Amino acid sequence: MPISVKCFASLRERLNVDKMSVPYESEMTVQDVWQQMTNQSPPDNLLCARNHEYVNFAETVRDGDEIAFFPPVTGG
Amino acid sequence: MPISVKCFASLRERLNVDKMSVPYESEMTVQDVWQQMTNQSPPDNLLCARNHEYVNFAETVRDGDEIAFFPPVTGG
Amino acid sequence: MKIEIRSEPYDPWLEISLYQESGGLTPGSFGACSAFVGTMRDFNDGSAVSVMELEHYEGMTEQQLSNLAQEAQASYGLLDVLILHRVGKISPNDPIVLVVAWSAHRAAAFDACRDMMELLKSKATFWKKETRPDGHRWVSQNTSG
Amino acid sequence: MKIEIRSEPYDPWLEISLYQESGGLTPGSFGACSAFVGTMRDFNDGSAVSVMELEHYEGMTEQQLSNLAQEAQASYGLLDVLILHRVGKISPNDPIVLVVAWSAHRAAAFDACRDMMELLKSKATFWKKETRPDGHRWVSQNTSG
Repeated sequence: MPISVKCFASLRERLNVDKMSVPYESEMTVQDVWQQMTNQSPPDNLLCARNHEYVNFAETVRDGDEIAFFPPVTGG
Repeated sequence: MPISVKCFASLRERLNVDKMSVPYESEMTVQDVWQQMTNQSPPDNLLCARNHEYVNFAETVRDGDEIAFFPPVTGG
Repeated sequence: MKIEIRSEPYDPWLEISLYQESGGLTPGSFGACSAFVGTMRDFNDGSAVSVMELEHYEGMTEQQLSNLAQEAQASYGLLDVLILHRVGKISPNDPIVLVVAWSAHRAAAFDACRDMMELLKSKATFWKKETRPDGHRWVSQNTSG
Repeated sequence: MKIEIRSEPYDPWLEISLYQESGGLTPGSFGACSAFVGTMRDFNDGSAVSVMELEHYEGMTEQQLSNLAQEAQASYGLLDVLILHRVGKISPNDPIVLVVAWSAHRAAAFDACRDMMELLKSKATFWKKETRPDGHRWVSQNTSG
């Protein structure tokens, strides 16, 4: 199964990506997912979640995970 | 004018005094007012107000003042 | 600003709604509202309580509430304040006290609402008398917050 | 406990009333209720704001709110918690967030309500986009409380 990637808010608009799939590779990290998607290093302030939990970019992903990228949150 | 004295809550019930008048004497303190009214020293925890402001027992009273005695407050 | 002592039951949430709609607060001006409601429980200090009488010092108490609201409004830059306090015969589940602070940002509203409640509990001249299965009892003191 | 994300306007005070009457909270059990309402202002960071869009991460956000409510309930011994959060297109003066904590005594209600709000502001996956006279702007970050 591929990795399912979601982007939110200003990032969604800037990349023009709401959701997309990235092929799973073994030993892949969240940062690898980002780089495969954008060909860039993660910008400052970029946040990420794996299966609805905040994680670091060094976190390993698993086949079928949902990875999300987003700017600082501004709710409430 | 006499001093007008009010008592509240458990103190009102114990002394059986809601309000009463105490004759004004020059240089009288709040403690003097209490002692004239009860012939006793003020108990621990007794609070007092002069004209709707908290004061100490050593506070001097003036002719026509309203003095109140009451136990610790328990509102809210 | 509204400060009131009531001898009849009231719905604190309806009171906030009505006050907000009454026009004193400019719509769009406030970003934060912190409200506290103190309600009569049917149990206190290890005993059932069936009814409570709340006494106050007419004149002094109103002045105290008004002063503490004005001081909070000035020191926290509040947009508005609402305080209601019940007196008389009170049943379990009846709201007793309502303290509300409106401000542009949340820290001021939270801080001011809590400060006003602590001042009210420690200084305002109200006294509670509980009716318990073994008789009446004046509550001896408020616990600190 | 009730946690809800709403795409329609709501009256926070009416929501509290309805929730209290809905039967989850035992009448007479709670002595304290602390409520916070965050409302959309018509002015932010020096500019008028005419409308706001609130986006969230469906699935993750609900889980976060539910987790933070459950953690607050456990650590403060709360009797109940209500959290509502608005999403979608929002107008000035519309309530955005409502956080309510019920407890036996006031310290727990105050502490928990504020803690939940700070966690929500700093962690929950919501994003605001403002419409200003000079165009749209994503709010870059929340100020700390």
